[in-house]
Amino acid sequence: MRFAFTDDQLALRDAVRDLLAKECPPSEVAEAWTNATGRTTRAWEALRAMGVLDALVPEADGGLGLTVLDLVLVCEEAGRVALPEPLVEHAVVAAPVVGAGRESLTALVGAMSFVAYADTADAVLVQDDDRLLLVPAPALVLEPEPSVDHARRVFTLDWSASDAAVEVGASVACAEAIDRATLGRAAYLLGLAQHLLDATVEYASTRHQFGAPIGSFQAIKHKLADVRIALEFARPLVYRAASSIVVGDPAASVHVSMGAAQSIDAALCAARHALQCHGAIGYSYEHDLHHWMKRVWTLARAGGDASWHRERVARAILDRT
Amino acid sequence: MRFAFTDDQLALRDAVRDLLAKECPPSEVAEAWTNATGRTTRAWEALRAMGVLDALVPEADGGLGLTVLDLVLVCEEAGRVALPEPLVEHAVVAAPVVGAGRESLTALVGAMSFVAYADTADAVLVQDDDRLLLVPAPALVLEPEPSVDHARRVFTLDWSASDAAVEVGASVACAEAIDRATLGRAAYLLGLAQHLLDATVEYASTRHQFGAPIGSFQAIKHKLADVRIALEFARPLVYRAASSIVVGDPAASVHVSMGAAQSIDAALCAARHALQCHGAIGYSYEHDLHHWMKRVWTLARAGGDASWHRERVARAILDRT
Amino acid sequence: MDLTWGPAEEAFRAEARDWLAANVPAEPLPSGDTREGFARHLEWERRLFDARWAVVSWPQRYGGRDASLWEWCIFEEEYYRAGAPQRVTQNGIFLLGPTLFAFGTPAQQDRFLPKMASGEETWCQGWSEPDAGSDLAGIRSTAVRDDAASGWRLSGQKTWTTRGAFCTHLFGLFRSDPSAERHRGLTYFLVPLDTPGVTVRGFGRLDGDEGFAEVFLDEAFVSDDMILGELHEGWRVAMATTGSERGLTLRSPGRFTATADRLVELWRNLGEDASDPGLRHQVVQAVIDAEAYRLQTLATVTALTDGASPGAESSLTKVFWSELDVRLHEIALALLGTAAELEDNGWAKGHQFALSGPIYAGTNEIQRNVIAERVLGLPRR
Amino acid sequence: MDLTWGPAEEAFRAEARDWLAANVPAEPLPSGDTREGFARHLEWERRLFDARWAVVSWPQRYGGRDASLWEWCIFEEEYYRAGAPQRVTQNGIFLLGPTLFAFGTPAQQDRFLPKMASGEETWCQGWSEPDAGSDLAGIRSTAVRDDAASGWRLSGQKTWTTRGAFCTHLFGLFRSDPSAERHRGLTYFLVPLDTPGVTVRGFGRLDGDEGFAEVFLDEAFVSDDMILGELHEGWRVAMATTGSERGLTLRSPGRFTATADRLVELWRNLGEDASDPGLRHQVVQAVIDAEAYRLQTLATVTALTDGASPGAESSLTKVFWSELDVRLHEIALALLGTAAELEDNGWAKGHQFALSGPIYAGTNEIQRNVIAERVLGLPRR
Repeated sequence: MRFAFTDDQLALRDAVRDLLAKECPPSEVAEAWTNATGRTTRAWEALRAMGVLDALVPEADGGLGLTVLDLVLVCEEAGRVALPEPLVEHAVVAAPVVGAGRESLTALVGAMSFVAYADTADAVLVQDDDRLLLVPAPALVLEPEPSVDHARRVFTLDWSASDAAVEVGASVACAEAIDRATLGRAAYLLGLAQHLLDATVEYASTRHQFGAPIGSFQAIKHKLADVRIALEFARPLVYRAASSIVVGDPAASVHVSMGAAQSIDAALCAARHALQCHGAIGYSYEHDLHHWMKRVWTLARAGGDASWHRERVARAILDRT
Repeated sequence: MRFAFTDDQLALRDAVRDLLAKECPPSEVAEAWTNATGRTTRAWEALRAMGVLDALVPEADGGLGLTVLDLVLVCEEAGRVALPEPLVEHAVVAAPVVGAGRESLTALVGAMSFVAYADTADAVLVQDDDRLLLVPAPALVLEPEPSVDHARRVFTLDWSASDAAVEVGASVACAEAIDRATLGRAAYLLGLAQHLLDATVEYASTRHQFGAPIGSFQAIKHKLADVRIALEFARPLVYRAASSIVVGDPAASVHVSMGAAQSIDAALCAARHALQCHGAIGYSYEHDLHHWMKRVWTLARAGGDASWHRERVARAILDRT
Repeated sequence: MDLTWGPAEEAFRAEARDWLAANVPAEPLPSGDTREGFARHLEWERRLFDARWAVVSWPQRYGGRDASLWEWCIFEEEYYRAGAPQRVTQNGIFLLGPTLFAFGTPAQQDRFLPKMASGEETWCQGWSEPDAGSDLAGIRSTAVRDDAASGWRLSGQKTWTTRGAFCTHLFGLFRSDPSAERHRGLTYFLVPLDTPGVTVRGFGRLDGDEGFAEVFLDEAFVSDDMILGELHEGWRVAMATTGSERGLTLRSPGRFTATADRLVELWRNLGEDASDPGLRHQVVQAVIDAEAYRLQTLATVTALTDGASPGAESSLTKVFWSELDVRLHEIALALLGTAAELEDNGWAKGHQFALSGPIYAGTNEIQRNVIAERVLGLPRR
Repeated sequence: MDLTWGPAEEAFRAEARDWLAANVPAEPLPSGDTREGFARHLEWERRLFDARWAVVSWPQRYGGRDASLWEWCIFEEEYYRAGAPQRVTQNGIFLLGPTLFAFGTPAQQDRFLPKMASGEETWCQGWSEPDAGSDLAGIRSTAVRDDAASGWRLSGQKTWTTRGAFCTHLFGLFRSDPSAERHRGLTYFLVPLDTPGVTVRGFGRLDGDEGFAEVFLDEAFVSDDMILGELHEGWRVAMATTGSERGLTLRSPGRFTATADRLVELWRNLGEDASDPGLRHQVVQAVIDAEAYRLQTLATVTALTDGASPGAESSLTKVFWSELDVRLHEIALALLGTAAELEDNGWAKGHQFALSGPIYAGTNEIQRNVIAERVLGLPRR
């Protein structure tokens, strides 16, 4: 029994954190809100250069041969900076199925209705009943949809007119892809929530009203304590889910949904309290707080909201005889 | 349009308040916790002398000819002192059906499983499908059940072996009796909640910790503010329900359940925060706070909990076509 | 207790309903928090005014109908039920208007009220400053006496000024006595935004619309007759206004009962497929809460009609409606499922607007302090 | 990361499970918070001790097994899963025990630990006083030096002392330096309750059981060797104990996972008939939370095994498990419907006990302050 990450895993996390601090500062996220793609110009290539994008592909096939247990902390780091890139879709979901060397992949699996960053993808991994298909970009008919998060461009997808889709996985691979997508998103939400907490602690420590920093008022303290508690008891569920996927635990899907439900709730709680503690300043479009909040709001529903995941757990633990 | 009580109604409330302050002080409630009946010795007779017990019976039949709009505030006052008597069951539910002059009536209607104070009743009004039966005391087979509230002795009831039960009302009367029972309980819960709030404000204003009254700390303030808000937006629904019963509004049952759901939630909120703000002192059996809390816990479920009433509203407002 | 409406009130309701049915734009107007949308909304406000529906509770000479509080409630109910446009003039009509009636000179009333009612002059609120948000008494903007010109020179910065970039006038507090502290020594000024020395910069709110503005004042001159109420007594005058903001006039129950009705419709369409079986009761509870707010307002209006004056109880109301509004929209988003993330789903913008409710007009943390201290009597720190 | 147990740990689990299956009383014992029930529980504790399950993590010479923290977790999990009796010795074993190991002299350890483990001597906690509840530093009970007798005279009143009416000994803080204030000048004393000058009066807790006591001390004499740790340093010693109380040792995850399992069973029996369709997901969420607490404990034990020391993070744990415990029981009561009001429904007493969780060991309001200030670094007032 050992419930901790290895030094290598922590080192990878730290390296990605450093990379993202440099390549994806808040100004890059703000830029993505208005540019043509909703994406950054630098971070994606830097992650590729580090090998992160194909990290789950076996070494023999050109990847790093890592597991989701190595990438779960990377996804969390991406959330911390609100990285506007299909990191989960490409590195966690699609590349292990499709193989290394792709420019930019995205995915539409599980309870998703929209596919993010599809207009800049070279192919989309889609779920068709319990099969996985790979649809190359030329075969895609995309309908843009207006996400509240402008750095997460989403689309509905139609590939029925084309015969270019090829099957790349059957039911087991499909179920695993859904679990990886959910896990990656859960980790990303943890990172978003952590940033929202950190930014709000910082703001509440410096903003003065009534002659004192607002963070010295119990109403603010207790809200932020609740966010910290929510994170404390969400992370272990997400990390355990990663482990369960890696060891092939038969309950992996249930563990993934437990982690998803908890991290979604933690992130929504963090967003709610972050806005309230920031007050009108956080309500301003010019302040970057809303980039994190809106990413929380979108990822909290993409691929199933917390109740969708609770229902998946319910079917496993309540309904069995 | 006029949403306020009449001077007469307020005067009756004030008279009952004075009576109960005198006849049902906290020591009487404490006494009822351990005496043979779970009831007081003085308050019931004083209420009878005032005419409250038969208030809903027409004047021609020996009552006061009042309506539930007159009695709703009386029930609230009973809750404030945690009166351990079948006031709702006798005066609000049974007497208008059975007639004036009974010693002590109780009732088992609606979603109730247990009948309170049945061992000291001269008869019980029971619901049998959509009929109302009056079962005289000698025909009752009572099985005592251990309520957490020792001043609310409850029983399961069996009258099947006797043919002494007589029908005293058909479906309309039955539905009306259920609504009156629910309304009376909702008003009683408002009174319990008001006392819990008042007692906690008082305690928090005098109890010092960390060099200040604990009521000066924001965590305490905001909890008690929430109780005050809950009461502010529960009372109007209960009062409106009383009015709807009196004018025969076709939606009266829905209005009653709206008031019940809201007052149950408000009272549970009041009990929860009262205990937490009192701390260990309120957790002591010797302190009388628990007399009010346990009455809340029992009345919050007797005759349907908040969800049971929400479901009744749901069927009316969501499911109609 | 009589919860029925009399014939005169029913007739008033019928007249309002008929007019609204005939006149409310079939297509929703563009957001009133954009420059184009604001102009379109002003056209609508003008139609309201021409039909004497803009300010029903005001005297007839200012374009109103001398309507009772009851009739005002009825009109609001019908207005929201009809899905009529957002009132972009509300900060003038609902906040400054009552203050002008209470504190304005007859000349000020005649000068400002008619054009406010018609929308010819539009008013924004100049309370908040960068360092005075929840703590309004921290205001630093100054008013310096200019004896020669018989007036005052206003300097400083106001911010989070709703629709400030589109309005013609601002009302707000300025520190006229530099030696006084906190809520003393403030004066309530009325400021045309085209006054030399005034610069307005619009900026986006959470939803991206340019609904906020910063207003910079650099020795902007206003004459003595632009003071509302007594010199240095601005706090007292303003508190009357914030009472209106929190209480009855800003968020009429009709707004929430109409939203609850929409939510019920949404549940009927999507409820069976929702992933959360608890949503059924959440929808019901939201309906109950909207109804509770409506009834509580009726009780308040009865009391006001009987001569009571609104007090700290308005803080109860503000907390309740603002948090109800958030719940109504959160439940809707939960019903929408993955479509919740789309800006055009009919609820997302409302959700973002609802989130401002617990912040503006005094944060709900401040309101709960007020309830605890002034309604319940708990000790201050 | 390796979330599997090794063969040695599995063997330990099997041994514990087998012993518990063979020895846990078939019928629940009467409440350990009554005099009769306490005695019956002590018989059970003696059986545990004789089989060396009373203090698994302690050294063998004191009756333990030198078990690792992992094995302790396993034992606790099996203990609750088996439905074994409440540990009425827990305040000694789980709170004073670790403090004795950390601060006691070898003589004190040899004197007190074996009899604590066997239940021959039972310990209650003397922290709270009538005016020192949440604010423990407000302690007024005094220790006055008696040079002649080489000891101290203790006077004052302790209260809300759990099972104080049945225990043989008390540990607590007394003000030994009358000139010092707040948390300075306090000393940690060990006090036999049969000391002349000590009077104990039991009183009821919320559920009516005599689980509380007041302890009155009137110049009760204790010798120097009854001081734990340094003179006047009692606060530091006690804080180590309250760390245990809030953190790992008092509320092991097995308690909540076992309760969650019972809740799932209850749902399977009653869930379909419950009036609240949302209960299904509430049950699931409670299971998820119990699992989260179990996993968080495994992470904490890993860190402790790696040499980390527990800090203010234990406040996170205390808030979480205490509020989870309330939720678990509230959901059960909601499932029970009208039967929720009956004392013998299998959940009512647990509900009342759970309500003490957010109060004792430092109220959750205090814990949230600690989290805000010491974990997040927010400014103190």
